[in-house]
Amino acid sequence: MWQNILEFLQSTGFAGFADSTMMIGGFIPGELIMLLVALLLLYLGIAKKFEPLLLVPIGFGMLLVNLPLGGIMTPPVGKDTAGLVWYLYQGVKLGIYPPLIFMGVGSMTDFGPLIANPKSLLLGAAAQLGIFVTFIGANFMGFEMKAAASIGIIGGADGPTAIYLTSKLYPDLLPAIAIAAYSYMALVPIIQPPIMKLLTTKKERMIVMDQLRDVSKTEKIIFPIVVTILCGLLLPSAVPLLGSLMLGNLFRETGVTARLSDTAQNALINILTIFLGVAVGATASADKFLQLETLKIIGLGLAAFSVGTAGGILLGKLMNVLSGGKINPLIGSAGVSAVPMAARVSQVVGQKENPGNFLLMHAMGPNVAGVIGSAIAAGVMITFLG
Amino acid sequence: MWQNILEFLQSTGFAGFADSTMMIGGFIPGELIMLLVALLLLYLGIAKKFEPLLLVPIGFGMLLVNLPLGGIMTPPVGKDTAGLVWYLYQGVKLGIYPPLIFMGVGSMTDFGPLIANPKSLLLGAAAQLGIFVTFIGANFMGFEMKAAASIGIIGGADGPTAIYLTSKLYPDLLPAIAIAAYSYMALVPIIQPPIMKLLTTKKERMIVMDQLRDVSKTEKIIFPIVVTILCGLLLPSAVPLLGSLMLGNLFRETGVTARLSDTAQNALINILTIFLGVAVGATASADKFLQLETLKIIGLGLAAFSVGTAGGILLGKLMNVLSGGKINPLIGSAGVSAVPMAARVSQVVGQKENPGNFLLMHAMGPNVAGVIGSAIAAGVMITFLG
Amino acid sequence: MWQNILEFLQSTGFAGFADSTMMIGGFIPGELIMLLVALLLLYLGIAKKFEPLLLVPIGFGMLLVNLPLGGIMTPPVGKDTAGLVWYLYQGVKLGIYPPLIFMGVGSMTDFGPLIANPKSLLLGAAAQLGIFVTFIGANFMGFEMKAAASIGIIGGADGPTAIYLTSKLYPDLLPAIAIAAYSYMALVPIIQPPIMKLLTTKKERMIVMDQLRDVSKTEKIIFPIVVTILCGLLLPSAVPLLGSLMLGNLFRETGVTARLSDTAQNALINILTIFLGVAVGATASADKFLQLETLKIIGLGLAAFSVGTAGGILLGKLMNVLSGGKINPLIGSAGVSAVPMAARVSQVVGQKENPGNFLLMHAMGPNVAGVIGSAIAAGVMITFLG
Amino acid sequence: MDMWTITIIGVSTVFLALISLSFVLMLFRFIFAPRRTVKPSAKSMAQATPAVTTSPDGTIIAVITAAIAASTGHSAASFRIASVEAVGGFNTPAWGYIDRLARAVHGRQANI
Amino acid sequence: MDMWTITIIGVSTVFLALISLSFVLMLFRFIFAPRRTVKPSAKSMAQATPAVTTSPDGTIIAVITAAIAASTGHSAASFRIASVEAVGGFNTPAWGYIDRLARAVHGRQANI
Amino acid sequence: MDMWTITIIGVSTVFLALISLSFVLMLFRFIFAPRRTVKPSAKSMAQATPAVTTSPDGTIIAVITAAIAASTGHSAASFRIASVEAVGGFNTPAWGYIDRLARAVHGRQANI
Ligand code: NA
Ligand code: NA
Ligand code: NA
Repeated sequence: MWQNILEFLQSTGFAGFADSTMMIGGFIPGELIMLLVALLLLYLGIAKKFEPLLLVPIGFGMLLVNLPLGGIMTPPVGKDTAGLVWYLYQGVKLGIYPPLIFMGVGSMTDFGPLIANPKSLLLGAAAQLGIFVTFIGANFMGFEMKAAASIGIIGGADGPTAIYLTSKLYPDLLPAIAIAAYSYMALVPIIQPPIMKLLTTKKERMIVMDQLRDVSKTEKIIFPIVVTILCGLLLPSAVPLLGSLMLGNLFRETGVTARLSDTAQNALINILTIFLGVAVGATASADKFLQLETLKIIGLGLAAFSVGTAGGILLGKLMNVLSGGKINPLIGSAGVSAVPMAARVSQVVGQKENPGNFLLMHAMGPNVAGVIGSAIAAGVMITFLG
Repeated sequence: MWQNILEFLQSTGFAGFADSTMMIGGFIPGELIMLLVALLLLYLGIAKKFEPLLLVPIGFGMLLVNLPLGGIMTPPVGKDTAGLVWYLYQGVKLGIYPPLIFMGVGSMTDFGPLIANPKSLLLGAAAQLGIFVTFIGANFMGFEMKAAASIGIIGGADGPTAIYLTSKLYPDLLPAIAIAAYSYMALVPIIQPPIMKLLTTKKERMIVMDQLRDVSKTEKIIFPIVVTILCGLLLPSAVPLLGSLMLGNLFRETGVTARLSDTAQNALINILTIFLGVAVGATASADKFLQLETLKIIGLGLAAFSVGTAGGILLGKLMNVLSGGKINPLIGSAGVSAVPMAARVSQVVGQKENPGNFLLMHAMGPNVAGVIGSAIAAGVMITFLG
Repeated sequence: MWQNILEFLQSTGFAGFADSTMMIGGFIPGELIMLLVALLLLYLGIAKKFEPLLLVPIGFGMLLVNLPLGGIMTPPVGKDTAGLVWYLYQGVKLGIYPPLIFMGVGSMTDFGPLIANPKSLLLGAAAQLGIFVTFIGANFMGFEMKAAASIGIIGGADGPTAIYLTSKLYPDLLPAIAIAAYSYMALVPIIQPPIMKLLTTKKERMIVMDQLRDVSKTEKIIFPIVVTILCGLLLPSAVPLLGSLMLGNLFRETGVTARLSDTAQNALINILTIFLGVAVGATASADKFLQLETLKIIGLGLAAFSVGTAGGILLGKLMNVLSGGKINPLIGSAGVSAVPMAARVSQVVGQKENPGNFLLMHAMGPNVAGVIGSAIAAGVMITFLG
Repeated sequence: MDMWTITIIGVSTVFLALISLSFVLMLFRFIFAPRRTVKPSAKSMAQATPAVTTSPDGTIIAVITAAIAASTGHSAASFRIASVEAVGGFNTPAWGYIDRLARAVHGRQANI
Repeated sequence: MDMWTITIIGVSTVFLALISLSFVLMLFRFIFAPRRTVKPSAKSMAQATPAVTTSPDGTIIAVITAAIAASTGHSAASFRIASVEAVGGFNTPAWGYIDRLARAVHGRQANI
Repeated sequence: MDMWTITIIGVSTVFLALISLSFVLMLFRFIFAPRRTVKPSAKSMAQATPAVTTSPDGTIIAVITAAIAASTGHSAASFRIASVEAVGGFNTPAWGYIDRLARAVHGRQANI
């Protein structure tokens, strides 16, 4: 019996630390460090309100997978069933969750401000510069090309797109990229303003833009269909993401599919967000996450956001000049996506110079355009590297 | 690099048109025609409000699958993952979605008017005549027997039943049959009234029926259990559809499972409706849909609805004679199902002759009986041909 | 043709009774008895309100599977698809539904009263005595060890835990154990009071306990994380259940994940409850359920509840003595779980002696501790026998 | 098997099943509801509404519906309050609901 | 393929796609909404709110929102009524909803 | 392994785990809530309700609950408003919600 008790003790997680595949400094099990990282993520999500809907499940998934011997991500072996989260992870691996989540995002998104101001689309394109500059940077820093593309997409500032691309190209980087993407999205109000102020003059920031025109219901219905056909023909590999986004938006706008829109943006997106978050977090085993690469990714992610912000602002300046001073360049930074945070930042920075200036609706155009833009960029990456 | 750009251009959907497997007239790619068909469906669903909860997803699925090279329905090959909608389609192929959708339908259905007037069941049976007459007609028009049965079931005027049977017997016809079924359901207010007026006299249409008796809660609870046992013993192959319908109805009626009823008729049915609609639409590839058969199916579907309507009306007339003039034959047409549209048509046609006549509740009996009737007819088809 | 009609009649369920694999007394098909058992369960669930959210689906699943030739649980053979419920059953078999249901339970559970009174945890531990005593008893009655462990867990008074453990160790007993567990949970107000009165003095039952301290939001957030780490390290095999429970609770308490908590405790738990209930019911084929073992299990389950109740009460008495008369032993019986029924019983029994005595909140501590306790007990069983 | 056989057996089965059911339902009338048949004068189409409004069960709904309808000028039939739910399900006690309700609005924890 | 090619084609594709879209949207303005451009004086940030409040469609929402806001002292923006839903979907008639609503509150069946 | 060993280790593990937890929770009291212990006179069973009603957080709920209860004659405990939700989630701004709310009721689009 004492033998049995000993064996039982060896099956505890405390004993599991001793068998860790990764001993840092020779005696600290990697899992222990990972538990601290998980706690940090939970802290950021809960106390700092960093995208809590994602970071809380991701942090908890990371915690679960790093409890030694818990087996929550064990694949099935023979007739043994797999760990719980392994099953949930299949929806990430097979590319199912991100497009369906995008459907919910679509049914929450109002493209009205974009339809009212088509020039917004250019700003949404320019802000994707961060993706490509970071892609090149990551190549130079030694990442192989698939990894570099996955890292670059952080600059798209769009969670489902980043997770979809990474799960297709380089799943090992999933947790680092997801965490970087969501953290920087939460940090947009801190990252963007200095860049915005640096690149614009006070006079530019004070520009008051014309009221947007009304957008009819018909336009809002036709828009998602047009986007799907146009972009789908141009870039077939963007169809799963863009098509789902636009289907959700169509449910929202028809006026006769309110039931579907409601479920897409509530029950369905919430269920999948839980599954996706926990599963992505649970890919963060110590040996994959505690690498120098992770730090590099966090650094490159910041660069991606900054370059994207600058790209949007600079094109905004150019468009302002060309339009004869009618475009406030501050709305350009909203093109990175991070809906609607980046648009709010444009509003806040603009209002600081000119309290009567209301840029929010004008910034929503580039903001939602950025979602389309980064999905297209992801499609290009999949076409070449997928 | 120019070589690369050329290759990239060849990966676009525009180039994909050139490789279409189906060139109509030698130069129009079938996919282009299908995009127009998809747009037509979306138009019917959105602008004309033809069963939008189904036709919008079906139309969009058809659109997605016909964007060349989009690969949304590609099956998995080796270690490559499948297209997004291929995964969603498995729930149709394995016969999972339709019964679960039926569960939601059951939790939305009140069988009270049927319980109050059991003779309704005969009308619900007679209106299934359209199924069998069309089955024979389709045989004569050269369809093989499994296809003919799938086409006949359009006359059941019940979407999940039609999709369930077709997915079991002849999946290639799924989109045509689903589209015909839902379109004619939406067109019931146009298809039925002329037939109803042709087959009835003004005097018959003016008959005012006796008030229905009250139905106790206990009867409503026992009813779904009795139907399941009785029909399940008579026709085991109808158990998945009828059992699910009745389980949903039981959740509705017990008074202690409101949570389950609520979810079955909201989150669950909506999620599955999206998945099913998109997946069914995505089976409509050009080479399968752009066939003469599709036109034949549309023609036969209309016949099925018409014959079913006539069957219900004629038995209604007979029952009126036998009952000594107490049954308005107009409620017979409601037996085709298409809940509650067909019952409303009975009400409207009856009220036109006699403004004080309220047939709605009387027509709800045959109407919900028709749902049971067509599920049984589907069960017979599966027993013989499945 | 008469030949065909005969063949059709042989495909009906009535004819199926004749081919039953189990003829009781040589002529009563087992399926017929099972239909009566299913009706009894539905009656208990609906009319007697015995845990209707579970017993109604379980009873209906049992009904469906015992309609002869219905094939609702047939596994896939070659290219033939499986029966509908067989697919739903995979979520039970693979251990997916119970933890996800537990997540919903976690998001419905307030651990505040437990945090305010940590000594509650001891009572929650003592009440698990029923599990182990029954485990030994079942061994003595001839059950093999895996079966005995599954039977013992009935004493945990926690449905998802019982179903999870049984599906891992001895799936053949699933329906009997699930039915026993949920029935006795519903019967807690009848089973517990006599034992409580027998083991306590009137003076003990009249003890008024000190008001619980306030619990801060921070404590409620940290609690689920601490439980996951501590218990997860001690007992890795409890991670799926405990981790999910605590994740749901974390969603509830953060204040920034209300969307996820809402979905976990509504749409998600309801969908999975339907699937799990029907699937568990459908494992109750006549040949597996109509065994002497089933009666033994029902008897042992009652013993498990009784011993658990006594365990909690007796430790309550001891703690009352040690604390100098400040703990009312009646709160000990709530440690069996059966949230919140058992806590209400403590309240009612206490109030009968002393109308001004409010034990409910004090009993909620042991009550929710019992959920943790039985999950840990299940983890031990899986570690040794899984 | 030929199509005629299938059709004959099919039509027969549909009628057989639904006629059997209708016999069972005729029994229902005698077993369950012999004294409950009432014949109010059916003047309006709203056969359902009076039952709801006058039965004690329907009062609360009627009041809420009427109140919102009155204050907005819309007909009561054009919308519904989907989420007034009975307390119940999974045995969660009332205090749990109140607690959750409070947090749902404020995103903060009411100490209990 | 080298990273420069990918980058050049990538940036081009993003711009090409979004510029094409913006041309289509410019067409929208002429096709769909030539006479609808109005320029109210934008005095407050609540560009969206007036439209909702003054359009006939928004009335009912505005009334409910305002009523609850007024009676509680909270700003209307800090909460929302998530579940006032239009009657519709799966063609269930109005009496079905009223019936369900009644049962949802009381767990009992209103006889209709 | 024999059943006695499993039982002994099982009971020990359950107690060990829950006792460890209870030690941690005792630390909680000192770390998190040293000055918060209050002892109101517990006169009624409604230990939870006062906290909700009097805390500033609970006000809005209490008002809504009481209002509906008062106007219908039902006790406040017998129903709940399930769907008054805090604005939040996926960062959708307030105007989005108002817009959606408007459309949810009317199935039409409020132009903003
Ligand atoms: Na973007
Ligand atoms: Na029918
Ligand atoms: Na327990």
